[in-house]
Amino acid sequence: MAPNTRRFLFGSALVVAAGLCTGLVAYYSGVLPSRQVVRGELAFIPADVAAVAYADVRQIMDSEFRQRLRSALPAAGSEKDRMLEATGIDIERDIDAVVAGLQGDGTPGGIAILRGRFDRSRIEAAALQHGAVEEQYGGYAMLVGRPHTFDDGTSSHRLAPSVAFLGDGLLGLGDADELRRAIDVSVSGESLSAAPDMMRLIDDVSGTGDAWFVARVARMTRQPGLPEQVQNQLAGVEWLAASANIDRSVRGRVRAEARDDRSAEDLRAVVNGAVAAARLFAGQDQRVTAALNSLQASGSGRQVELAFELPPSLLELLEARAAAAMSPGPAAGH
Amino acid sequence: MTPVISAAHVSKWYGQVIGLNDVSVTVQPGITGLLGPNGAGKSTFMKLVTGQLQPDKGSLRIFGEPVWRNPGIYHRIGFCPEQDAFYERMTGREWVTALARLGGMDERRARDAAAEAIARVDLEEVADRRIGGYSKGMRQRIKLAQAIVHDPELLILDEPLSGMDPLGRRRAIRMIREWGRQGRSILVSSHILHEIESMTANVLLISSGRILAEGDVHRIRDLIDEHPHTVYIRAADPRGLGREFLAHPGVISLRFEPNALVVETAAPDAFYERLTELAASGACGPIEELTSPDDNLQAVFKYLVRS
Amino acid sequence: MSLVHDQSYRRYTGARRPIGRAWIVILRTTLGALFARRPLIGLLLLSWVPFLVRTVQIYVVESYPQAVEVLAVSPRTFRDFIDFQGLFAFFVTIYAGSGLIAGDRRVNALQIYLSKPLLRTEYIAGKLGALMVCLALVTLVPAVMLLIMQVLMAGNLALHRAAPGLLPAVLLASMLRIVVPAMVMVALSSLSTSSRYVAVMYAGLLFVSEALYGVVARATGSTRVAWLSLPRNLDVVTDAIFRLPSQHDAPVVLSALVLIAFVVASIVVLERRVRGVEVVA
Amino acid sequence: MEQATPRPGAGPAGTGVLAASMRVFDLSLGRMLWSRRTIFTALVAGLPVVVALVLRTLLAFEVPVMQGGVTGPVVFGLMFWGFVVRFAIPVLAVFYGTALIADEVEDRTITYLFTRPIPRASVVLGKYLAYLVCATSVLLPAVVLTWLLLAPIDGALAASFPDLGVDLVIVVVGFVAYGALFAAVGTIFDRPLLFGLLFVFGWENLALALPGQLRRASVAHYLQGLVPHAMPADTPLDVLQRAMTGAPGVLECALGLGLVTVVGLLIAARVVSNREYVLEH
Repeated sequence: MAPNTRRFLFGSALVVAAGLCTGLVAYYSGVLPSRQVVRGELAFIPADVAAVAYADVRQIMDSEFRQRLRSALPAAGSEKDRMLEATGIDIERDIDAVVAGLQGDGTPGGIAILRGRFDRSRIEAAALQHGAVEEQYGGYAMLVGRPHTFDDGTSSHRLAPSVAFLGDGLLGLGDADELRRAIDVSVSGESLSAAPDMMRLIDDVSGTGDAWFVARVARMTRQPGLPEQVQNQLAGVEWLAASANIDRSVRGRVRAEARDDRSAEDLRAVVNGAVAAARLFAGQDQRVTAALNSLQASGSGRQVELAFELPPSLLELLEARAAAAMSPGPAAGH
Repeated sequence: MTPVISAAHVSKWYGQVIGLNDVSVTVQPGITGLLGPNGAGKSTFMKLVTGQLQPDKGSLRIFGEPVWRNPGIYHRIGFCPEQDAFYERMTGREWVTALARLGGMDERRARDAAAEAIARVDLEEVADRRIGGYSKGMRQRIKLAQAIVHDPELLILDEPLSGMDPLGRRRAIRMIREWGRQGRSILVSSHILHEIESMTANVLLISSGRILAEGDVHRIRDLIDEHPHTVYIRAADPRGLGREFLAHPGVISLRFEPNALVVETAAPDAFYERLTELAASGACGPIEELTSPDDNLQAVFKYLVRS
Repeated sequence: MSLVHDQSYRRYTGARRPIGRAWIVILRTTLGALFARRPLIGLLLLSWVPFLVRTVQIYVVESYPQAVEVLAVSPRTFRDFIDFQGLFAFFVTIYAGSGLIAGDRRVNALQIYLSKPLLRTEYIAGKLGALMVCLALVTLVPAVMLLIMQVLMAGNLALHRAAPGLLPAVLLASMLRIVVPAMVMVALSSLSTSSRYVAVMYAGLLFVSEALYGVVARATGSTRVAWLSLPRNLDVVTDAIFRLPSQHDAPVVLSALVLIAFVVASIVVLERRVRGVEVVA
Repeated sequence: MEQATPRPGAGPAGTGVLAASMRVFDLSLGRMLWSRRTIFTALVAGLPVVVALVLRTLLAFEVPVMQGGVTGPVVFGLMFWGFVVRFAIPVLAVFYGTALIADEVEDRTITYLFTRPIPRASVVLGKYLAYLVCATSVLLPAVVLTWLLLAPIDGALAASFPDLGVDLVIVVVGFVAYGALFAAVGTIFDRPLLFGLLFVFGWENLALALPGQLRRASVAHYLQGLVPHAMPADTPLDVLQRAMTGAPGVLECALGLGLVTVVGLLIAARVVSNREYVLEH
């Protein structure tokens, strides 16, 4: 090989390698820390939950999308102020991330693990004021609220909303029994980390967005309130994972894993049909069209994927519609 | 002894045009000249012998083996094609080395073999220059170098002297004869009897796709002497050359063309000898090109066909 | 009369074609060489399939007035027809045009041509004319034939009365789609000795500009950048010729200027590349 | 496929198809890389980089060129679809692939390769490998540079990095499959470029647009199935087409592309092994 040929190939390989190295560094420096942090929170989520969800609250709150959403929906601000007043927690500043575990099989239980900066004394004061009692469990301090009965129409459940201080910057929220179980599994090791099937999906989605969600669909569909049609539709689906990246726009990916190839094929057909229909009937508005154009169904084997993007321009549309709905002027009828 | 080349009833058509017509011939070891006018079927025969074409009829064997789709045979054959085509951007050395590598040699051996082949054709000085910058003679010689680089048993040379200057011709002829003396078999084609004659006495005469005669050249020589021999010389000083040849015995006519001289001679041997002397002395400036239109040879063929 | 004929050279004493008319010779020989290629004939025949389809459409509309709802024949029908023929025009341009000058350059025939009493503008005109004839057989001729079919089948001139500019628009739009690609292709053909290279350059010019437009239009969310693409410029100007609302926001003047720039650039390239001995009368 | 048979007194062994291919590769790579063709390749590959640079420059001067919602990774995705998958890969493959043997025949240098003790199949294979290295070594850096320039615009390198990995694989796989196909086309047809362009811009577009299984007879179907970015949809037809066809699975894509490659190379090798090349004088 002539020297200039060798030099050219070397230069070409160098550019590709430099690009890949830059990407790798960005990828691991951007993804790895949050994954490790999530692992800490996951230690408190029992292995048998039906679904687990995560949100990088800090990232989402800082995003341009969120800023615009806030200006579009100013009503959301009052709820935030109430919380700040009662517990001293400013959702936008004090919470970094949330991990939630949900029991889906008709039990309305579930816990949320919050990571952030919390004023323990203010939280305690607020809880005690609402009748909570202090308790030590497994070496952690808990504030157990007054139990009340919750009726979902088919059966009634007794729940005691509680708070647990789970260590440096970690706060657990949920029913007292669930929180106690969370502390138990963190000690016994029967947490999500011991559920490889779920962790496989969590590992897949955790690096891809600011918020994600992984569910065992069979468990979720056992919810008593779920319409039969939806249950049938989801019967072939075993796993569901979703992730979203929220920045200027919301880019997301929903992934379903069917029981078998046949179910996956059916699901793909339904998704493709829905996407096509949505596009055909979307009308002329370019903002809606842009969002619908970003919908892309794909996947092979047992997997079905739907990628989407909600551009900020869609928010403009929502803003405009909300404004039109709120102001019953002469144009309202159009 | 196994003949080097044996063709039995070989025919080749290009669509409706016949290239070679029922040729049966055997070529024995040594130097053999393939002599015929342009379009006689020399190149077709060469391409069949080198396995580039497949006979439509008949069989063709080299060293007793078929040659079509038998790449292994090329270890034993070196081919110098007629066309003036090269990888122009490569240097002579790179090109010959690369072709030696294709012959299965490792990098070092290929480089050594290329250097040796280049030395044998006297091209060491320009070996590291791009082929695109070579003169016509150099290009012919580097083609010869690639043909001998793997030390083949049979050399097939298609018009190896065309476009060479007189000195180059003399050198190339000497080289070919030397290779023949070394025991290689050589099949060399030309449309100039004089060239072939200076290399070998053993010729195959080909015309219109048929072998007309094979064997000793002297008989053919007698025939051609009855016909004038035309030589076209492109030179820096054609008028000077004209003056030199005006009184030369055997010269029948002289004609000037732009930058060229066309000589008709009845004594080609003496003429070429004198021309080589002139070129070597540089008395009439450099001679750029020497060609011999084959009209005279054609006349011999006509005679042979008639007889 | 002597039995032995005079074998010496005799000068041509017949009439000579005046200087300036030799392009017809180039045109005729080039066309002869082109039409000897069967794939080109096949391509030309294939390009008439849309004409047949449109003829059926016109027939259906004229025979069954209720079909007007879905198959109405309007100026847009002709505009769309010309647009669709662009696909065939592309392949014809590539097949017939890429070797026009490149082939002559490859075998050094250009110098031989230009050493004859032939102006280089004549040489170019002959080559250009040959390609334009091929392109006309794909665009102009079927479009005009379609107009004639419409009049014949309708038995009246109602469409032309309603849209008086239709005939000139069809002629003008077809000519636009003949002249611009032909000029560009002939100019490209003069740049190389390899017709394959020329064909790829032409395809590259079209598709690269189109892809560039696609990306920029999506990034900016506007079709104002249609001037970036050679085919889109033709669309914009064709829409203007037919006085139809354009699918692109690009200003017509800008698109027309870009097309003119392509033609001017082609002329400059040809002026620089087609050189030889010029015979002045 | 024929194999070099060692002869008594023959040269050294090691001239099997693969070893011989590597030698042909070695000989052809530099020749291919430093040819005029690479200028065209560099122009095609350089265009997305230039567009990305222009975009970055305009954004640096706060010129509002991007419509709302369009981020750098989205534009990169568009570029990858518009330039690379739909244009650069097939066109460069047509350009190089059809010329693998045709160039040597046109230059009349094929004789030197066909009179060496190597199977003719290895000439095709070696030149095919040289094309792969040549084309990827020009296009891959261009894709990486475009990504480096575009991805950080309102996006994150980290988030789009996995997609870049897939993109680079697609470039290589695309060259492998299309190159093999056009190598076969180049050995079968006398005017392979036209057939190549017809296949890419005619047949593939048609096959992808039609319902049913026809799309499986295109390379684009399998290649585009691997692209991780959202495909830009221009018309309702695109949308319908995608709804009807869906994306093939990775396994199907791999099998399809693998089959095209193997069959293409086998045909090319077989044709070259059996064909007589009569060189023009």
